[in-house]
Amino acid sequence: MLKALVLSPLIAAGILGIFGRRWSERLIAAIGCGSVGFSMLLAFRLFFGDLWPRPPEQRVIWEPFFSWIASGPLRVDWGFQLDALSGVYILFVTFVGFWIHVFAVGYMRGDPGYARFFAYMNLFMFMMLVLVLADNFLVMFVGWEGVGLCSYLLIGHYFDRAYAASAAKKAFIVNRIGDFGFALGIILIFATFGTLRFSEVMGTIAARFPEPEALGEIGLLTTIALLLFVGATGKSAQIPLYVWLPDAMAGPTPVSALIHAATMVTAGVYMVARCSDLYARSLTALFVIAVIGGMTALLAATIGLAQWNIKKVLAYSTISQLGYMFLACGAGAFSAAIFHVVTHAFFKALLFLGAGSVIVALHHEEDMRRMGGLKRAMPLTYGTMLCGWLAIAGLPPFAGFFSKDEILWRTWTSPVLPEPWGRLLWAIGWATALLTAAYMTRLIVLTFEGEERFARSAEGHALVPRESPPVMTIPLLVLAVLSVSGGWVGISEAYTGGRIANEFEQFVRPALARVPVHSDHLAIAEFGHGMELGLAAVTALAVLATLIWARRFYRRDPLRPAPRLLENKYYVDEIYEALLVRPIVRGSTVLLWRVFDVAIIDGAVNGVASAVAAGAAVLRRLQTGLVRSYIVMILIGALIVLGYFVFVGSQFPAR
Amino acid sequence: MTTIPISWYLAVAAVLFTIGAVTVFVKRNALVMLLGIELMLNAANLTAVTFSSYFRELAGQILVFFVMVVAAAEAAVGLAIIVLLFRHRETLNVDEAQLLKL
Amino acid sequence: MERALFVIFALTAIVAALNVLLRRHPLHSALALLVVLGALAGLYILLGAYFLAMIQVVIYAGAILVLFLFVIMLLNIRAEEARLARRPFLRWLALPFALLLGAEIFYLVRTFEENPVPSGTSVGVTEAIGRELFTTYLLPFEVTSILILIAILGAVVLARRG
Amino acid sequence: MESLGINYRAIGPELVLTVTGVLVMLLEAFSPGKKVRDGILAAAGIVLAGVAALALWEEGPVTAFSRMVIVDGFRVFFTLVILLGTLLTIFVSWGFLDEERIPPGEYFALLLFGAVGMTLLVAGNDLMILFLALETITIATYVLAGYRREDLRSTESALKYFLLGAFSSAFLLYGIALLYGATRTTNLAEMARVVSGPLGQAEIVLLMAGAAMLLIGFGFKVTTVPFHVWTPDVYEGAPTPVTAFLSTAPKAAGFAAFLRVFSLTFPPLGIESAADQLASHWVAAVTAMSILSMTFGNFIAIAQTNIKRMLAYSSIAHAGYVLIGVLARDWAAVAFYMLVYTIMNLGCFAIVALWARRGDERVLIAEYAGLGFRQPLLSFPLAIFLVSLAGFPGTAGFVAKFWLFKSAWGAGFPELVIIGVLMTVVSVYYYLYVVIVMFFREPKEEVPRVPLSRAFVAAMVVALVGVFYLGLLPTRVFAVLNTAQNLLAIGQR
Repeated sequence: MLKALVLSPLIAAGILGIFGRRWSERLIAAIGCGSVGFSMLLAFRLFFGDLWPRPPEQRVIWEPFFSWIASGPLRVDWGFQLDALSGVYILFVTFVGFWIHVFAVGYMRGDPGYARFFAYMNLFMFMMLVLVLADNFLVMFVGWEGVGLCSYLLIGHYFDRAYAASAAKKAFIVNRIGDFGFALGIILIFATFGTLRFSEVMGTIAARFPEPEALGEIGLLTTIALLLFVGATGKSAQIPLYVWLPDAMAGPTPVSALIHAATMVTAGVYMVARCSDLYARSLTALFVIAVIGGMTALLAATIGLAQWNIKKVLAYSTISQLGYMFLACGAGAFSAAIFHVVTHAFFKALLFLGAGSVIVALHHEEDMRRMGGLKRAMPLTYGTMLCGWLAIAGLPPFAGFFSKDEILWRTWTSPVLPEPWGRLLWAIGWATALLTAAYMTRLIVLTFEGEERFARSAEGHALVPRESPPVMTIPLLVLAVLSVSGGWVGISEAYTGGRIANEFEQFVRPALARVPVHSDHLAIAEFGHGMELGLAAVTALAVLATLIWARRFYRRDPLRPAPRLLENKYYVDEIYEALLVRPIVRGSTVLLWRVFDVAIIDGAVNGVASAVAAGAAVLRRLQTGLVRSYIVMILIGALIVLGYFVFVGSQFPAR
Repeated sequence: MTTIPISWYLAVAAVLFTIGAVTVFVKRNALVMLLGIELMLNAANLTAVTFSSYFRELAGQILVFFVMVVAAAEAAVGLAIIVLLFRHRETLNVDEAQLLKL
Repeated sequence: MERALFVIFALTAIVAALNVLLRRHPLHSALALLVVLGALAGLYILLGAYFLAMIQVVIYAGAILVLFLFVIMLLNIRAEEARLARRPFLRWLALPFALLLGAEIFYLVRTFEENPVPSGTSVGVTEAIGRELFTTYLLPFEVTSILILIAILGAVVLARRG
Repeated sequence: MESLGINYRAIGPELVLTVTGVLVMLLEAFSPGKKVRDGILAAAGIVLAGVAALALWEEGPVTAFSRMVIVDGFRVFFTLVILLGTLLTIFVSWGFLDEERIPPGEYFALLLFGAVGMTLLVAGNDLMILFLALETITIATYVLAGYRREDLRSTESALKYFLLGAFSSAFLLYGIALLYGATRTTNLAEMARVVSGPLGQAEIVLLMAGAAMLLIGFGFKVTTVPFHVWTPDVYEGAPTPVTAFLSTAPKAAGFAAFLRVFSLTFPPLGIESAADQLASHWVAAVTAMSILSMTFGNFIAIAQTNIKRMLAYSSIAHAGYVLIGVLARDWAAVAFYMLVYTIMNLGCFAIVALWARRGDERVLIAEYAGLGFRQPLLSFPLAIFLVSLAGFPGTAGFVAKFWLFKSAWGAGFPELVIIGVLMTVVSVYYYLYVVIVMFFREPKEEVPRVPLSRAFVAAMVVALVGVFYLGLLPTRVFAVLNTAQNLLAIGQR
């Protein structure tokens, strides 16, 4: 059944890719959504019918597919593994994925690349499911690269827009930098453990390394963990590789919702959770993850405060929330991270789709300076967006509150972070929560409230925005319901005085590692529920205050200029460009090329000099003594090789 | 029976090889470059023959025999390419003095 | 006697080789190479490789080099003009390169000082070579036929007037 | 005669190829210009040669013809790779022959004779046969490179190739002579026996110098930095189908010989011996060459605007990767890599050749703009081959690289693996650039539709099936390579 679940979108993608161009939009939409819907039904069936009823320690379904690579000691099979962790993932991935597909039916209406779009979206679903259900690192890597490829194809969907192409390329290349670490990590894992199966690797780690590697110790496990984490920073847009995600917003909005908010970007978190046995045994790696996560959360939130493009605000918000998830992982609270992944998927998909609804209504306007006052014209979109707004801000009882609060509390009480980093990172997380509330309020105010600013900016004739059709609003409603209630599956025991267990945590815990407890730390339980409740109340109140204050603040002057530094994203793109991209490209062209590919300068110089005809330029190159410079190159090489062998070789005394 | 040290032969071969290599990269005329390569091949041949005599064994001389065949084949193809190039230049009507300067 | 002959042949070969290098006109270079080939044939005789000495003269000098001369005459290639050198510095690289390459190779033959070549050997007689060629080296010998076939084919393909 | 070791089966593939080549040549002479007939005959000969090679699979390592050739797993596997490359080249050349009005018979005959040289190179057990085989290959390919006689670029390419190739051959030959002087033999196994013990001071020096010269010669043939300089110019100037051939089959053969000579004849024995002294040096030198090839190849490829030049630098980079496998002493990984590389590179060049059209006019990457959705039967396969060259999982390129890097890490070359993986990341940049141009750039002028010949489609199907089969289900091939007894051997008797 797992196979059917995974293959259904692939088959649909193939069909659409081959025949789709000639079909009607209706048929394409039916196949595109149908295949994902089918996967979703299977996911529910598997999860609730098969996985859930089992006793917790037996919640693993393993389905081998076929043998992929078998060479000597290296054995890798295409195998799928469904356990509590991947179970949760397929559930929300197929569910959110399905509703975003439905939304896209309306959003993409009339697009010339309709079939192509759905083919790629389905292909993405397939790759994502492969990533999540993989039972070993290599198959996971296939999915990992595959989602990157689909993301690249979909960002570049509007291939007539130059910036879309460059954004796509940026996304792909930045991701590949991350994959460099990931690939090395995999090779190192194989070299160390002789296998790539998660269960075997994690089992071996648990057995061979009972004690975690201490903070500051760069042992084997820490090396592997950090290498893999490099991959995670690429895929999940963390410092320093987060720069691609805002640009990725050049793609169609459903793509942003599905890939760059709800699913793909959380693959890094998933991977860390999947390898939690590994990470739990490296305090250094956990510390690095926590700090990077916290820093990313804060940094992205400040940038989000100053963006004018509605999708860019949401993109930075996503980066910031992903930072939260890594903060949780770094604090050793893997289940809290996964919980936040799920709730975030609901409300961030909702926010993106809501933004998409607005964008369509305004004829592809994305600048919030030319929005405003839309709540009258688009009441449904407005209402659902409000749910998303409160959810991401973290107001009880909305979904975001529970997951975010869990993360903050676990950071405060983290048994793995050194003193006083737990408190410090808690403070960062807390500040980020307030910033989140502020920038989201700004977004809502700028978009839906105040005066209408779009009419005068359009090309002469007035724009009359209309509410989106049901095919777009129904997904909004569904996701809004979940943004409100999705957090209730994981309510902390503190709120019920321990009477009702934290269902979510109970469920996923067997699939995750238990973090070792520092001897100088107190166990979590000893902090007591009172303290947890107190902190949560303080946070919630502060968030509420921020919401009220920010609403007033931005209503008064919605277009107040933002700080330059923030609006320009701390000039990080420019710095990367100047420090990394340009030197490499320059270096390749100027230095290496000119020195080692002597022909070209000659060709260029002569081309300019003669400029008679193409034939003449070619002709002139024959006379430049090129061959001679080649011979010199070979001769230099020969002299070095020969000299090395002869002189060094004869250092050995005769025996 | 006077004898000649083996190193003398090898030294001559080395000198010839060096001169050949230098010819290849100093000359701009493809034909003369080819002559330089022939010189290098002959240097290698002399080395092989020297060792062959020294070992009183024939493999080295057989090798030289094959090298001569290879040299003949190479010369045939190389000269054909040069002739072809010449023809191009001629039809393209380029100053004759610049012929085959590589 | 033998030493005297060796010195004569060796010096002839080296001087002629230098002529290949230093002469401006390709024709002169080719003729100088002819001399090198002849001198080498002499050295082969000293080494007892009579068969090779013979084919060196007959095939190498007589056929291959004549082909060169033929092409030079046919194309009427003239002397090089020094003015045209595009990368004059490369010329100045020649000397150090030559010295270095020479040094490296000399370093390597230096160690053979005391080992004389046995003179008056007769391993290189035609009969012995013929026997080896058609027994041990049968396969390479046959391969050369393919090589020559390719050369003929290639020369025809390239030089044919289209 | 038993004593001469005459064994026609051992050189079965060469015999079949030679006979076919002569036949094609003669047919051309008597009734010229029949492309289909000649092509089918040549293809049939290649298939038959493949059968003859397969028949040797169980043979185990035996030598034949007085130890001149050896039959082992490598001989068979690489023969098949070379034959596959030649067969695909024939398909790729199909349209090219018509457009350029080239006499097909001679062209096919040269390809077949070149293939004879390559298969012999793979089988060679003696430096003498290696030298002759190498010359057979290069002379045939000199002619092929200059095949478009009306085009000055092609002639220029042939001349450069010829001069530099002959220059490097001279080094190779001098190396052989010196090795002969050091060990008294040209037979590889005999040589290995001699160097497995200690040698005198003089012989050591000769051995070192000879090996260095050989390394230079081989480095040239397999296009590794710093002996790569000829590659971009020759690849750019040669007719595209010939470039496709040059970049695959001869390279595979070159690596096979490289392994036989260096890895088997001068292995690091770990005991005090001449071989061990030498091995420490050649390993160091090859490590440097590998690193240089990977870095320069990949970085310079970024700056290219001509797709053939770009693929030339990519081919240099891939040579660097393969050298990692040579160092790791994992024969199977190298063999697999060359198989995969042959398939994906030929696939790439097939499309480049088709798109370049008559006279190799359309070879700039910018000229691929708009190809994407206008002719998906060209653009999608090209994208797949490029992605495979970049080592994307799911494709054959990934499996090949993964295997190579994995063995290298296990064999104690982590620094090479790190550089290799890093350079793979760099390579994505330029491979992807072509894809971006194809799909995301608007063409400056109307993009014409290129008609697809049946032979081209056949080549595409073979290459695509190969890329995915080896990417998803390589186990079979792995098993074959891993279970082959004495995959790579040199033989004394």
